Amino acid sequence: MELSEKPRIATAGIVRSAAPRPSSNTAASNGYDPDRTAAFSDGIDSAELLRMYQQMLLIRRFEETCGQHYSLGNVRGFLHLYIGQEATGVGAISALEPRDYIVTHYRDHGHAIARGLDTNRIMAEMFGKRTGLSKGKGGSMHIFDAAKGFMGGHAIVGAQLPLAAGIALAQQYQESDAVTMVFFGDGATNQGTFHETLNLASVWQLPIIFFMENNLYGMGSAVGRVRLRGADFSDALGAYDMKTVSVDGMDVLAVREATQQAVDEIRAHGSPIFIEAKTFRFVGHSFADPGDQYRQRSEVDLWRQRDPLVTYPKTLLDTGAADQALLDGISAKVDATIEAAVEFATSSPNPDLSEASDDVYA
Amino acid sequence: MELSEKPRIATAGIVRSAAPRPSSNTAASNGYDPDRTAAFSDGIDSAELLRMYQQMLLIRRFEETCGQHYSLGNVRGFLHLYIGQEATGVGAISALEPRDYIVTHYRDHGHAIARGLDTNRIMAEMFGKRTGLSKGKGGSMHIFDAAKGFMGGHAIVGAQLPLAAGIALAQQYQESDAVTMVFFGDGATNQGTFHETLNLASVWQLPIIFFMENNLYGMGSAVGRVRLRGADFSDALGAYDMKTVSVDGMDVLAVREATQQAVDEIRAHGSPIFIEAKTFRFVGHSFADPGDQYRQRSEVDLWRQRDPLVTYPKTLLDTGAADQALLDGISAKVDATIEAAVEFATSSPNPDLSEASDDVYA
Amino acid sequence: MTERTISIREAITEGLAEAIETDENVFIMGEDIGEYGGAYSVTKGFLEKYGDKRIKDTPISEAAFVGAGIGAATVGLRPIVELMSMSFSLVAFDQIVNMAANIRYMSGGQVKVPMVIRAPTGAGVQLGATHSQSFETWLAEVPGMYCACPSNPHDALGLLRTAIKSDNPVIFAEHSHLYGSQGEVPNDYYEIPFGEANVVQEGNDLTLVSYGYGVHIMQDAAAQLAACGIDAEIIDLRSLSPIDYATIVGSVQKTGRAIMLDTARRTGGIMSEVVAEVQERAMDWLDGPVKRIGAKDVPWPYNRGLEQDILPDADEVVDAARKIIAF
Amino acid sequence: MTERTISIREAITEGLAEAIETDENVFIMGEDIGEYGGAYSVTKGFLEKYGDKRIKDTPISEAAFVGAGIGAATVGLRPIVELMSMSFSLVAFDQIVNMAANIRYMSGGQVKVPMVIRAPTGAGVQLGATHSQSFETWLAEVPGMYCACPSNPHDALGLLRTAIKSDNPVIFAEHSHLYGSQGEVPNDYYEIPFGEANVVQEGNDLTLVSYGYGVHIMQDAAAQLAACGIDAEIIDLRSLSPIDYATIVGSVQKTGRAIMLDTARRTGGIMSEVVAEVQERAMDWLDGPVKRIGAKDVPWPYNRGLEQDILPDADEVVDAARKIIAF
Ligand SMILES: Cc1ncc(C[n+]2csc(CCOP(=O)(O)OP(=O)(O)O)c2C)c(N)n1
Ligand SMILES: Cc1ncc(C[n+]2csc(CCOP(=O)(O)OP(=O)(O)O)c2C)c(N)n1
Ligand SMILES: [Mg+2]
Ligand SMILES: [Mg+2]
Repeated sequence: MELSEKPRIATAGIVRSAAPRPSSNTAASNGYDPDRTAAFSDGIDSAELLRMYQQMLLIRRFEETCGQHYSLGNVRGFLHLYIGQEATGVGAISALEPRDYIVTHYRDHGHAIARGLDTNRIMAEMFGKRTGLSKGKGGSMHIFDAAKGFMGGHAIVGAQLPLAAGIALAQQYQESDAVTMVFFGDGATNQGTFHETLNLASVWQLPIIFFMENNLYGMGSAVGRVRLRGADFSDALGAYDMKTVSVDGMDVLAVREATQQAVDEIRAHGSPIFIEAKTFRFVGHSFADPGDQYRQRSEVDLWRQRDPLVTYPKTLLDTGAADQALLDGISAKVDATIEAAVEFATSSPNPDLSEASDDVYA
Repeated sequence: MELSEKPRIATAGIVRSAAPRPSSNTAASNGYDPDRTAAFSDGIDSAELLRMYQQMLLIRRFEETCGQHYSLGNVRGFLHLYIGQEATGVGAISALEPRDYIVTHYRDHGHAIARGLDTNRIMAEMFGKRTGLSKGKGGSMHIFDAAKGFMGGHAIVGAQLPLAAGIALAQQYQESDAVTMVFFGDGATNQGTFHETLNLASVWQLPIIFFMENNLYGMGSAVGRVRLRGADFSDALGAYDMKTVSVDGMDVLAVREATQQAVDEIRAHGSPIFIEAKTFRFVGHSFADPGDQYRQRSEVDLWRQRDPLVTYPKTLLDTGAADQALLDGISAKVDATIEAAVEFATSSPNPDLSEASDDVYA
Repeated sequence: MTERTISIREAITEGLAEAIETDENVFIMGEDIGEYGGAYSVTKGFLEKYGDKRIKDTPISEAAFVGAGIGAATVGLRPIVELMSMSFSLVAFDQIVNMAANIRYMSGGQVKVPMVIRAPTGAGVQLGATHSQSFETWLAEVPGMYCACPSNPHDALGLLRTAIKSDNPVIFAEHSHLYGSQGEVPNDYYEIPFGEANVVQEGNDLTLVSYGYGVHIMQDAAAQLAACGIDAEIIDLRSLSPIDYATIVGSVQKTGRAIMLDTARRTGGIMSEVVAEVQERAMDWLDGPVKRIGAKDVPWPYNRGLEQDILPDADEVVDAARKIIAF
Repeated sequence: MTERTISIREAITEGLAEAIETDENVFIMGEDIGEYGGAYSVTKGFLEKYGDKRIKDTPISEAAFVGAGIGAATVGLRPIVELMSMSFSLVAFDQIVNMAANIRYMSGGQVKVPMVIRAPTGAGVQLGATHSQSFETWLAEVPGMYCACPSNPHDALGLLRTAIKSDNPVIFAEHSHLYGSQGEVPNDYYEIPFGEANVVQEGNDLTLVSYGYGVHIMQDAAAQLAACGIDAEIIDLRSLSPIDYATIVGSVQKTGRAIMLDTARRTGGIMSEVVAEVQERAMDWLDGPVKRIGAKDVPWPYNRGLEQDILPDADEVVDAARKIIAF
């Protein structure tokens, strides 16, 4: 019975996926290919299917908890939550190997958790504690774990792109087959560094995935107000001669597959690939922003109906990949993990004042 | 007889022109349309045809003279000559009206002369004299004549683009139908400001012509070494939804026509247009550069065969638009103008040391 | 004349609205200043009230829209450009430093650039290394531009009026701590010229010089010093370019002692300029070295304790005073 | 030990070649450093000799390739990035100031950035307002980076070796006047650490402090002063970050008088820092104010006479000396 069910997961997964968008330079460059797909997701054992669910749920709960502790004053500064975009980060990063690198922007907790960074130390960083990944010096916008190839967490829009290109350059230089994945938003595509870095990666044929999380808004700016083409322009990046893939960012399996294809291709041939995932943040830009002035409640509701934390578990149940008890177990595990993280962060010491002057020079 | 000849000029002009390159977003966006063309260049009276020749020759002689005076130490700093590109600047600017604006980069003498700036005052600026357009404070790279809508002369690659967008924004704001034309090179397209400004002009639908003088080299860098696509990418700027025109920059009539079409269209509808003219500098990047390390003599020779100061007068003669005596007369006039400019520059005073502190604040 | 009490935010909002309403060439552009209402709500409601010709939301392209402001200014408009943070000025630094400040000179005086660049500045709210910087201290050193840093609503409105009327580029640095800070503002129209420091409090024993948020620190310090019988004079520079050296030197000639405070990093703060200049002009009147105080010379940390420790405070000023006056 | 006479250009070329040959993680990137041979011919022949893996021509995208240098450095390479001019650092200022300098701190010390940014700097060759600037004086004020400014071939090679071996970002500012300047260089391997000023000439009457091209101006001035019987000590900072205050203060304690010179603009020059610091540390030993000299506070003009007038020279130093020592 399980066997007969599995394909349905894939189908279920993919049917909702990549309403295949046209791509600029390459024929078959969208994430959609029913046959490969069926085959592929046969390849995902249900343990992995469940792991992805657990990660998405962990991110969702982590973000909700950060929000609560922001209100309590334990988390400060700017706090950008990933709620709504979980399927994108989890699907994309699940296709990477430990030797690969990730560079991202300030909306970075989701990516950090998907990469498997220690939630205790992420939470401790949110609390500004010495036990945080950045010893409390970086905060929410600057999560780093170099040992896991997680190279930040960068708060200047677009500034992470050149950095990522440099890391990819180093892989090429050292003849490693490691891939560098850099995340950025739709708003970041308007920065000069976006253009300069895509051109550099293209002319140098760097092993990098430009992963655009197109959540349709840059802070309060609907993408249609800052780009004539509106939300759909990833198919118009011809100037860079870069393969471009468009995928449904609310579908973790579709994102995983599209990314896996890109990763395989880069390991084989090394050229950069641009992936765009359409997704949505259910909450405000940062914790300060109610997120309702510049967009209609109806639009948010429409996207909430595609909440991966509703649709994906439903698929798991429908297809028999999991039963409710299993999901409840995962949920309990996640709650325990979050509780432990908060406990760890709360009980951890603040950095010593003397440490302010450490880590300035190597 | 003259009448019957005229079309041939146009044809001659256009046949060599815009080997119609595909354009990204718009059907009929290359500079080529035989009917309009014939009609159009019937519209150019021979006086205008000769004026364009005179301007090209004036630029050529002006640049040669600057070179001589650089060797003599009268012209200093960086000197970037326009030799070889005369047809582009003259053709493009001949389509503008006095109310229009021009912004350009450091290779600016050609544009300044084509715009009709006083050669005496340009030369005086080259010599750093008080009578120079910028009172000797700007030099070769910073030629300005605000009264003629000539807004510089800018020496940071790509920095003139946002400035030009702002001037175009002001025209739109003031509901003027004036067009702003900004010149830049192939190398400048790799700067972030290129991307940011094209997007801004596109989303705000600014009345601006982005005029790319693609002379195939940015200093010593062949465009193919800094862009995967090589020389041809103006047809791949789809992300900006901007009409794109490609034209033969060695053909003054083709450039004039393509530009005229763009100007007419912008006055009517206001959207930005991108024009690329393929051209070539016969000399080094700046006077310091022999210009032979990074390119083959054969390539230079090939382009020299298309020297507009050889081909265009030949066309004028072949088609009877001018006879040798007429051309000799023009040549003599040009020589006299240059001589007068050098005399004016030489005899002009240097700025007073006290003037160093003027013009810092308004 | 009658006054009213408003916040610095309200004063700036009022100054901007006044300019939009009285000069058709004034327009405002920046990221999320329209539909979103501005990151610090300074332009809340402007888009609805004045329309999108006067209130322009921009893409996240600081170099392009700052440069566009310069271009528009050279042909007769009077742009007011908002940066979401002074820290983001770095991505537009070439346009500000090389273009806005130089274009008049390079053109031999043919063009002018009547543009204001407004931005919240300063550390202290745990934004970390890239979002807490005070680049107005560098920009104030560039010839061809002015720089104003109000410490209270009265100055904010008066300096902003001067900034918008100036035919030169003006960096207008608004310390993010002070948006809510209240103060009295005259109902009648007034302007505050650049280059005229404000003697916040007269005193004979010691001269305390700062600007922006630093003035509030100096006021706390002066109160503590008064309790110890030290009579401090407080000078608020109000503009970092030009700097009113006459007032500072005059005060130092009276007191013989000075402490100068940046809330920016000590190294690279504007007070290095002021101290160097004042010791040169007033050495003969100085009873001891001019003390310079600023934030510690490290990047800005996120942790609150570390950030507070790095920031200068009134106690540091008082300790410095102790070192130069035995009490 | 045996020496040879070479130019600063040769010293830098040698230091770069040595690094390429001895450390496989070192590579050089920048605009036209390869096929073109470098705007100032420092890397002439490198592409042919070392290949395009080690010698990378870049597009005109300073922000991107400086940022790429930072990224490569965080994962083990040792990039040497050439900017064609220090003036062009502005288009990459965010990458340099916000990324290169902060990333180690923001990551709690997890990453380091062993990168050198080399660039010709300084005015005096009539390049005008946008091409004549000396932004190393700002960059030297940023914590997390070092800044070196050699004045002679010996220091150029010794400081460059230290820069390339440093695990921190280093701004290496090469004054364009000095590329041809000759001097003796030891044949044996040596390094010159940052933060150790060089006492070029000992003297008892007056301390002259500068760096880079300014040291040559100070030497001319010292010669003139010697003719008037004034015995000047000349200090070459060699690195603007860190600054060797011990040597400066020690000298001032001996001489009681100091003149400090930037060839950059006086306002915004590094000497404002040095003067402010030295008066605070050594006021008791000073017989008079520390004199600060720099270029006039205006944009750089093209005209030779104006530019020369704006630039400081030995006569200005001698005049300043006259004001603080009657002779
Ligand atoms: C250079 C710069 N400009 C502005 C900002 C302020 N800012 C932070 S996030 C943001 C919006 C970015 O939108 P997007 O790239 O779509 O990413 P998202 O937040 O939607 O994930 C802005 C304007 C910044 N951090 N850096
Ligand atoms: C930001 C910046 N980087 C580098 C330079 C040095 N530079 C001046 S012109 C030039 C080449 C520009 O080539 P292109 O845009 O093709 O124009 P062309 O000189 O061919 O007309 C370079 C690298 C500069 N002036 N500004
Ligand atoms: Mg977004
Ligand atoms: Mg070119």
